[in-house]
Amino acid sequence: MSDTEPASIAAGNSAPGGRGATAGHVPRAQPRLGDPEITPELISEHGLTSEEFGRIVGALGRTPTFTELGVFSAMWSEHCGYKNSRPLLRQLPTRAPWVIQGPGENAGVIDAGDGWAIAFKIESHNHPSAVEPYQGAATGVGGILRDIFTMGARPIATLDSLRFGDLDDPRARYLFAGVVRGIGDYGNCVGIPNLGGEVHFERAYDGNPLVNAMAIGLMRTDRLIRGEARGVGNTLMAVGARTGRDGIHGATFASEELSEETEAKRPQVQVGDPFTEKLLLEASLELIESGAITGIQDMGAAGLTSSAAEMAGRAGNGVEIDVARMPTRELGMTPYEILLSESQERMLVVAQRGQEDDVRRILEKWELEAAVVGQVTGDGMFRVLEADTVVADIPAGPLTRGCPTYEREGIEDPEIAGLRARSLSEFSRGPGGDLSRHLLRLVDSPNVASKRWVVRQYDTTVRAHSVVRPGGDAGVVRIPGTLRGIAATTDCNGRYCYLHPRRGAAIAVAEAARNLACVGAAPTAVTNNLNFGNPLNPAIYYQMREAVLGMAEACRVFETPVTGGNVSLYNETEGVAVYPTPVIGMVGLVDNVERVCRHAFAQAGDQILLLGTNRDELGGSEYLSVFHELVAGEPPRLDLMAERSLQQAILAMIADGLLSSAHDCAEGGLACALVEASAGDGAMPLGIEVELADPIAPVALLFGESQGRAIISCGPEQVEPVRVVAARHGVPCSEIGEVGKPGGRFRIRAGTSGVDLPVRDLTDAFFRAISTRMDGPAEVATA
Amino acid sequence: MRVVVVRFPGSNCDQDCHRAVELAGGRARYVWHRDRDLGDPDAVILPGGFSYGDYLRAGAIARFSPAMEDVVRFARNGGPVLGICNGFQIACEAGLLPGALIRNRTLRFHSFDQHLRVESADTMWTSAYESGRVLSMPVAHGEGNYEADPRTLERLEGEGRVVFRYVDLRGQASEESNPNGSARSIAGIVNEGGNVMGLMPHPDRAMETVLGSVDGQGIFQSLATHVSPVDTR
Amino acid sequence: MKLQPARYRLEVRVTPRAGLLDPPGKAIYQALHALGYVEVADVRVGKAIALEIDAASEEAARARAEEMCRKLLANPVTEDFEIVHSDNAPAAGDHR
Amino acid sequence: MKLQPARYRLEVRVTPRAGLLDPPGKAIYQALHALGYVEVADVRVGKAIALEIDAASEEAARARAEEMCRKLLANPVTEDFEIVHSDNAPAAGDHR
Ligand SMILES: Nc1ncnc2c1ncn2[C@@H]1O[C@H](COP(=O)(O)OP(=O)(O)O)[C@@H](O)[C@H]1O
Ligand SMILES: [Mg+2]
Repeated sequence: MSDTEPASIAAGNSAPGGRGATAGHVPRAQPRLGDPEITPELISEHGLTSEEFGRIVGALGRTPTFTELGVFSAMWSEHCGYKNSRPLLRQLPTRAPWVIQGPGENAGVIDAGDGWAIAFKIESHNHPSAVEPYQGAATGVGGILRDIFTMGARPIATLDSLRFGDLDDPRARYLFAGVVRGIGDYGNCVGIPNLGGEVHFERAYDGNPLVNAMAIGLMRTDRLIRGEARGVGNTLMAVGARTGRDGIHGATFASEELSEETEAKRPQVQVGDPFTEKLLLEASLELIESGAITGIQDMGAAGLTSSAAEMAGRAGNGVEIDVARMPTRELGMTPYEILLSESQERMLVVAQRGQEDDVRRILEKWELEAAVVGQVTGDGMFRVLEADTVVADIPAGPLTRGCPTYEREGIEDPEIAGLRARSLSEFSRGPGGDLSRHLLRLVDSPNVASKRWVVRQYDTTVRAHSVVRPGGDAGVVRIPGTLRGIAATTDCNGRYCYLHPRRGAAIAVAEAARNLACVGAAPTAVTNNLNFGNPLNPAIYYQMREAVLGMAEACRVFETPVTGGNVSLYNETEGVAVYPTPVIGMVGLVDNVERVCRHAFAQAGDQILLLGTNRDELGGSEYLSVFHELVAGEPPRLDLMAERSLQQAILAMIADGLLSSAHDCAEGGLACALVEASAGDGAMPLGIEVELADPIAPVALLFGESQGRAIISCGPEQVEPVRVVAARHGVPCSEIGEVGKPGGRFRIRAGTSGVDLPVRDLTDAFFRAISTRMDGPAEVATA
Repeated sequence: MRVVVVRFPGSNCDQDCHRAVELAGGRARYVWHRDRDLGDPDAVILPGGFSYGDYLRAGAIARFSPAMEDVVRFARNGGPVLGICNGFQIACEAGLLPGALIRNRTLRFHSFDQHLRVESADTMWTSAYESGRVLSMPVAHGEGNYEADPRTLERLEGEGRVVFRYVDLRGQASEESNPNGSARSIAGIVNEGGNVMGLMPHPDRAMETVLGSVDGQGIFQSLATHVSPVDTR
Repeated sequence: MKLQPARYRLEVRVTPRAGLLDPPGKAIYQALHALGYVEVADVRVGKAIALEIDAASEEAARARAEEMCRKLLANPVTEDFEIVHSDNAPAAGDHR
Repeated sequence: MKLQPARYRLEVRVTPRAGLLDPPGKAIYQALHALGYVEVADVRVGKAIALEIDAASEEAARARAEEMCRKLLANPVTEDFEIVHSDNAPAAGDHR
């Protein structure tokens, strides 16, 4: 039998116990020998409620086979089915004239002008990383890269947003070291530069780290391809790596809380092979270019099942797959295993009928395999055969769209409301002690400190287009052959979101947009990763709902539509949830990469100005956490219109070439932002002489985290023009000081107290904080 | 100057090298490792990346690629061959250069801007620099720790074949300024004939001001001068 | 009487768990085939760790090595380990 | 008469040459000491490569494996190799 021949249809198999057919179709799926019996226990082990099971029986018109149960379980898991989040996600703005592809595809796509389009998306790998940090993180990067190149875009940058427990805890260090190494090894080998990200350390993430990876790709607009199974009679081909027993039920696994039992699920660990990924990347782009295929999708979470079902669902077609034709790595794999395997570096493509050999030829050039595994059908069924026995026969519509969604009740946890209401005046009153010592201690906090230890493990310059590398406010990568650039950042302060989810999420959007503005990029669109606990808990559902509403409102104001994202729920350990962490990944466009602005002070004699207003706000600050081990108070207020004006003012100043530097004020407040601007990349820290006149207690003035502020610097002759631009945008602008000499003194006067230190003392602490903590045994644990 | 950039499965700096050649006024062309036909180039570049994943040893498998036979022949006939990063590793594995590159001292992948000192401006790869000049360019590797037996090291030093050394901002070589543990802070060497050079740092990523450094230009300019002394463009 | 500790040489083998993908093994397998060694049916790549340990007895040395494997040398999620060999080694002084 | 080939399992060990740097070995040594295993006097880390080879005899399999080591598996500049073990393996079919 020729390999291009569609799998033979198992005719003549009558339906077992055929109890009324759906849509005139005769169900024929048969249980396999050795399949376990469908019991209530088995159903609940598959993460399905009895009500959901009832729906399945309704959709099939009969009891599912074991294989079918596995398929439904994966497709109706939170990860694939968005049961608890879909209604909320509808609140997000998704449209704008520049959005080419909104949510629902492998990645969002926006127009970048001149025939260029940008595909980008963020994805979580929290649970796999908790179990095996290195492989969990590595395969997370692999998955998000595939989401990009299956759109027809060449990946040009990655970002990573990470959360771990306290770095003083050896387990947190082990996870941190493994995750960073995993992200690095994978992206470095594929050859995609890292452009930025974030790392936060907080007890709330003990045992349940968050690993969110974002990727950005670039393509010509006309190369866009979708994950659709179009054209009845076209051929389904599996390309790339072979299928093994890796990660079976990863999608359901990702939708469960972590517990002692999770340890026992270890065989699910997926191992990444970045070399194969690199070949698959090149082969996929060549396939798309060749026109031999009409659709392509990663076999990611829930593997072949979700890729085949989703492709069928999007095109309104059916698919028929013969699992006996899937190239496997191990002998004796059952249909259940083949359908649910999450082996990495695999793709499902829809080849134009008759062009299967072209597909094969391209894959062969890249030393990869391609196998015909089925075809697109017109009957709307997701049908799976094992040689000539039908093992699953499910209407694709209910499978992909029939997953019940739940709008749950959300009630704020009164304890958190109490924390928010707590007065903080006792902490900000008075001179605040030795502010120099305080600042030294604060820049030594891993949350504030330089993330150089991380970034140095990532190739940030491969492809030779990285204009602004990680370490500043946002990364910038050039569009090859042009002067234009793409800027990107990820942001989220989990503490703010914990104390006030709606405002916290809005702040995440505002901070991301501000970060982009500071490099000179116009904020354009958003991808997001909703990391929350168990949504069945009303207090968690409340956080989700509020966060989504806050994100939606801010995205509307900044005109940054949400083009995609990911939901990761059940991030809990022993019943304790992580902080609500709606990570924002935002991209922006730069007109001329030669004019980008950086966060570091550039030269002695430049004037330092503050845009925005200092307020007496310590709520949710790093200062409170470090000095009082307290996460409490109102997070900083947010005035979205003022934010927008601030960002537009900064963009105008950069466009006019007025600025030497621009830097956002975030964790650690004004004082820490000044240290960061002084430190630069560490090669030549510059001193400063700053005087603050605000009538605010020094501690709050230096370490409060008021929003809507940026520190800019410029030559003395630019001060006036800068003031004019600020005034035009209605943005408060105050001259606060001057940049000093390399290695000079770092002075901030605030009323009668202040900071006065050699700048190198601060920058040494800033750069060494993480490496000092990491140079222990944990690091070689997985050498 | 007409330069062939060999692409191996897993090469990821092929485009960077291509662009670097063109920025230096040359013409670059890719040769897929299986196609082997180098044509008649003025020089060959083995680019960076992770050929075959570098799972066994960096460069170990790529060395057997069909194109490498032709590259070795080309080099033995005096043809200029430049191995950058993974290309350096491949050149060592293929015996075009002595020694080997093992895991970085820290066992970590390193990526940052590194200072280098030009140890010898007397090669066809470095004639555009002055000896002793301190350059800055990105390094990005996990296995860049250059090792060779003591006799080989002595020979390399004695014959002026250590071309680049890792140094600090002021040009001093020390333990601290040695990013990966390389013997004698060696960053780049040439073969006996001087026509094969391997280096771990990335001149291909240091060709444009907007990317932070133009210190890599000298290598490509030197090559251009060497291959067409009259028309240096 | 105090036992005189002796030096033992142990050889630990750490291998990827059965069923898990082994990218190095796969790459080597393919390279060997490309070189004409088509008789190679499988390749798995692990680590060979040679330890020199001062201990009161060979059993004691093995017991400690096992502990080290569990704690540091092998990743229990992805790797199996085995102490494949141990013997008395001439105490030649520390090498570090 | 044609000899019926059988499948042999061989264990190859590739180790860093004595006297040469062994960064993983050094790091593990330090980590073990940091964890309190101060009785560890030396650590060397190499590769354990398990091969399954179809050959007419065990000697033939060994001879081929040795060739593979010389050609590909070990770098003569920095590494030594040794075939530490070989035995008959049930031919279970190719795994790739
Ligand atoms: N995990 C990471 N990966 C890459 N870059 C990172 C990572 N964490 C932090 N960075 C970089 O370090 C810099 C500072 O990060 P952060 O403190 O979050 O800045 P900001 O407060 O301006 O968002 C940014 O350039 C960021 O991209
Ligand atoms: Mg941030």
